[in-house]
Amino acid sequence: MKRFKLIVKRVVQIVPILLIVTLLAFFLSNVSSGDVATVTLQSRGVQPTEQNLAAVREELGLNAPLPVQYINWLKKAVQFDFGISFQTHKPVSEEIFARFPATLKLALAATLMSLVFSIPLALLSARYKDSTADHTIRILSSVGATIPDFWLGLMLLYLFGVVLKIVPVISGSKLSNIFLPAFTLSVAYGATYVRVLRSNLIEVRRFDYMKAARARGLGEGKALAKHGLKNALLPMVTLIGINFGKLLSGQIATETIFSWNGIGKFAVDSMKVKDLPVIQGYIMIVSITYIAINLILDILYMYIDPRIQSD
Amino acid sequence: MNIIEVNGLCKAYGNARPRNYAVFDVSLGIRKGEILGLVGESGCGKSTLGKLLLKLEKPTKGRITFEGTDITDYSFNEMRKIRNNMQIIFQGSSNAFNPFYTVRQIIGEPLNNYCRITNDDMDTKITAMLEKVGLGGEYLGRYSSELSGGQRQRVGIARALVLNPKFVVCDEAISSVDYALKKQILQILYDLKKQNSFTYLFISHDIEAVKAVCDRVVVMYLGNIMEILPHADSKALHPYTKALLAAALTADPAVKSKKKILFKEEGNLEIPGKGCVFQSRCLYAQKQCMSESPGLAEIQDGHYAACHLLQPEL
Amino acid sequence: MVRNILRKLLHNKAAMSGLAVILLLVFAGIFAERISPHDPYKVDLAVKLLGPSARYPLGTDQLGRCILSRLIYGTRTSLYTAMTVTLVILAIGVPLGIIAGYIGGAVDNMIMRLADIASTFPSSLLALAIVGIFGPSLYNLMLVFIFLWWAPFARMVRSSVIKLKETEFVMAAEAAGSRRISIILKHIFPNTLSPIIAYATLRIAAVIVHIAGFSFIGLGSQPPTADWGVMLNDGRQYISSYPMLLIWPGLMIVVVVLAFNLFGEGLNDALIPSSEERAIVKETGGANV
Amino acid sequence: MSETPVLQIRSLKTYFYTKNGVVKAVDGVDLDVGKGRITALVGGSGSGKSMLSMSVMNLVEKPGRIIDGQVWLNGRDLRTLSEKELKDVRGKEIAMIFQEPTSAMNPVLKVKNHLFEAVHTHDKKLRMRDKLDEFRDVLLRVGLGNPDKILESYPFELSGGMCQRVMVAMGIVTNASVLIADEPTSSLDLTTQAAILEELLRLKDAGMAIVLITHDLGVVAQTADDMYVIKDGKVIESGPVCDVFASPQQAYTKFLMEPIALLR
Repeated sequence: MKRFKLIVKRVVQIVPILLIVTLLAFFLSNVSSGDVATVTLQSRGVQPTEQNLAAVREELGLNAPLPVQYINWLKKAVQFDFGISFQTHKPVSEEIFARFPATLKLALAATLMSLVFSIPLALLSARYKDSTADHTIRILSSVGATIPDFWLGLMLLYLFGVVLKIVPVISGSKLSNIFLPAFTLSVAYGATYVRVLRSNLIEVRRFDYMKAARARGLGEGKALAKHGLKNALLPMVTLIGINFGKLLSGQIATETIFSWNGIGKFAVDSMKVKDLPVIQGYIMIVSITYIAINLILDILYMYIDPRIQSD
Repeated sequence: MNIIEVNGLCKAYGNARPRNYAVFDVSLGIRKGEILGLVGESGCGKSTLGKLLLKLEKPTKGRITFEGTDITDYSFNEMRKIRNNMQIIFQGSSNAFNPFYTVRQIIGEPLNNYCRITNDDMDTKITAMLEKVGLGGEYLGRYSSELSGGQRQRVGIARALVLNPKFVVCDEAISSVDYALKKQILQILYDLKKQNSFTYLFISHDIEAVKAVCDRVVVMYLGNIMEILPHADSKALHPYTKALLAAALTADPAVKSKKKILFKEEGNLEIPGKGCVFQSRCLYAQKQCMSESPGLAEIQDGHYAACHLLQPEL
Repeated sequence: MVRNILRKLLHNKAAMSGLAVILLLVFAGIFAERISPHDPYKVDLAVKLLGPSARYPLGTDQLGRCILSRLIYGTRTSLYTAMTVTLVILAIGVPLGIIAGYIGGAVDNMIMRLADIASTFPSSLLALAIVGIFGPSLYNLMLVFIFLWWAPFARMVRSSVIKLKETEFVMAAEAAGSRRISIILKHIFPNTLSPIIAYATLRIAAVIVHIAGFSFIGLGSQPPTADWGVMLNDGRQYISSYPMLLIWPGLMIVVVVLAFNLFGEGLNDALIPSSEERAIVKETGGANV
Repeated sequence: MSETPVLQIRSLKTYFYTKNGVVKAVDGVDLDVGKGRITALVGGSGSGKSMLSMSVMNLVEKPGRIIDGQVWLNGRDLRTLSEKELKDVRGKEIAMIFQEPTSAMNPVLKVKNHLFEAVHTHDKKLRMRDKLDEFRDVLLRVGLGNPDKILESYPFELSGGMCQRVMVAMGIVTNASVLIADEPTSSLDLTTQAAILEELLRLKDAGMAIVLITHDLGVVAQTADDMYVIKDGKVIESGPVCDVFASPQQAYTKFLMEPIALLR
């Protein structure tokens, strides 16, 4: 079937990308500012002397030629074994998977929230084009798209945490206070969705099939919702998917502000203490999720838009 | 005798196997000084053939000879040496001209490439050309966005004919022009041809215009030549030409030609693997038409047709 | 032609106000030494965390440095970096786009595969990797953008070149016997310029936001540099006591980004005739995305 | 025309209030469309013929507005109906087909859903299952060979000619009494155009009143019964096709009818 061939072609395209990701992650440990052996020793609280430096190098297989090191590292990486975190001395994969649900919850909440308020607003402002409602929505969405999410987070934290004292300034990742970080993220992405969906809806109204629907007796609103929305939403699917991928890679700033310990915050904290295995693990896992989402997105798009599998 | 000749010319797009040919095995000679009409429905390959003749598209197979020399394998720069003798008039759609160019630059471009003349000579030459197509010197500074459809088409003609080329392809030159202007544009093309003995390949889907302007007429369908009529008003022999002419509605209610549909409608439009391309819609299709494709044979003097039912009467 | 583009732009009040703010900031960046009241790096704990006063128009931060001066110097780090990065991205993306579009075939595939790889990486991911390898600094952060953000430009240019190749005026130029170089420079390049200029302006705003964002989490410029992101990060501990430390840098970022967006959209409407191309620029150019 | 015409338009005016002045798209038009007859509206581009058809259905977009005139359909003046009542008329009593058939259908909706929507909008109780047979024979009636395959396919899988037939089918399935065809064949090939016009003639014989909007006099001569020549929003000449062709009064009509003849 045509679609199957397209899917296979798409999967094959991923191989080079994965290869580059592994190379990038691998080089991270070899070329990074500190020598791996000394850094590993320090993390174990052992004084780096000549002998134990040599011993550690032997243990980590650092004397083998680079390609061989890469292959062994790759063998372990495939089973998600990225070694031990210097900070917590627990396997890196365990640490990351412990924090992944928090980031996932945040990503889902932010995406849902951004769609919940962007789709109705876009429909409203496209339906009553150039009315006051349309202008206010357009101004709001362009301002929303300019406010950086990290600053918005800080301001919200100040407003709710300091002024209204509803939200504790330092909060763990309990579900109760997911609202603020999710809202912060949803403003930026939601503002873009309003603008894109609005211009798509206005573009769609010009097509003949909308006039034909009206000529069949549909009201303006019904024609827009029944015919226009689906055609306008189609191009949005890719945009929403890509943004969801970005959210999943851990919104570092928002997680740090609201001390929401997702994988983003964890990655940055380990960056500061040069916890290299964690960084390697983070890069590998996030890239794989990001690529997987893009793949799922393309396949999903083939089923939603009938035109794809034909050309 | 022939200013330009092609034999066995093919053009296929993409590299899917089996190749689908936009133009398939076309052999044609265009005589010096004639206006050869090229008609057919959309997707029959007539525009592609026009561009192939000028090497604006690379042919997949076949030979092209211009004024006796074989130019099929000429490189981009070798072609540049002879382009002043062959020009093309486009449909004059919205992207006919570079939006950043004035009329002076549009018509000046070919002149700059082939004549070493000073600027004011250039302006006089361009103004003279503009007057020939019914415009004046006041258009020199204008941009294409400031021109109407008819004016745009005249500038397009001026651009193509300013070098006095020997051979000109008119690719749907009148199809995007409003009804009223059609006659004027055709009259301009005809007068200029008479003054400078150009040779035209007049490509159009407007049967009435082709009948009024052309000497001989070539009919194409799905990339193949179906028939070559020696005169614009010769009686059609090939079933497809008959169907095409019957479908062309004459603007006179008294002439109510009863039979308008001379073809099977729901035939699929893909190009059949073998046999005549018109087999799926032809009313007279026989077994032979399905298996073997008919070559272009001379049925009467100068009258060619590709159909098994028509045997040469010579 | 250029005349009516300018006329359309001048009538657009929003775009003009955006341009005015941009020019003001560029001016502030150039003459930072002369116009900022104090040396942004001079530490004086005696005057730590003061409110706005005659001497310190916007007050002082936790190390007694004048906030206004640091904001003015901050324009240098954020605006100049963003502009240089965008120029470099243009220098890579546009020629690659023209080559891929005009020549096509294997070259086109190779460039487009590269662009696919560049656009599948989230910038935060590469930032972590590069900072991990070369250590956190503004210059390393610039590498992140240069590696990734050329792809949308290349893709946009390539698609307009492919469309242009089919237009009548490019074919007519070839039929008129013009050389390939003059076809590319005189016919193809000017007509790919308008979406590029509008998109580049929107991308400058996005680079500014990302620089501030990465500096805020410590991956970009490091203290004590006068960078709005760094100022936001330093001010975080004083959120309850001295919120002004957070408000001023944030406002600066919003003002700059809004100015570039307004000006970018003004350019978008003035330069691009076809509404469909205009939508593509607006859709992909948004600041945060 | 023997009995009273199905559609009667009396001094209809539709003006556009644009920034640079008022554009009189339709400026006082009187028009009668008889049952079982094809009435052609002929005119150059921008003559207002398409806007006339949109005004009949009151589908005029801002800044256009219908400011005067009556539109009598089967004895009811549509201009007096509320928007809700008008919605029942559109599609049920008056159907419309457009110039670009492939873009007049929703690209992500199957043909069967288009047909179902045409009937369902006016009768919510209907279910798809029991309408399928009716759809099948309506498609056969408009000359589409294998209706089952077409019902399941999407608009982009059909040729221009097939799409136009599906649009005609949508007009018939609600057995509307008037069909407005706005340049139905101008973007189709000659052979497809001939076939589509044949379908319209068959519909006319079945008693439908058809308004055929076109700029092509060949189409008018071979298909229409009566014709109205429109220039700058006004009817400058009208009457049975044979009379108008035999002795055109207005200079513009004569000019349109002049065949292309070159001074050799």
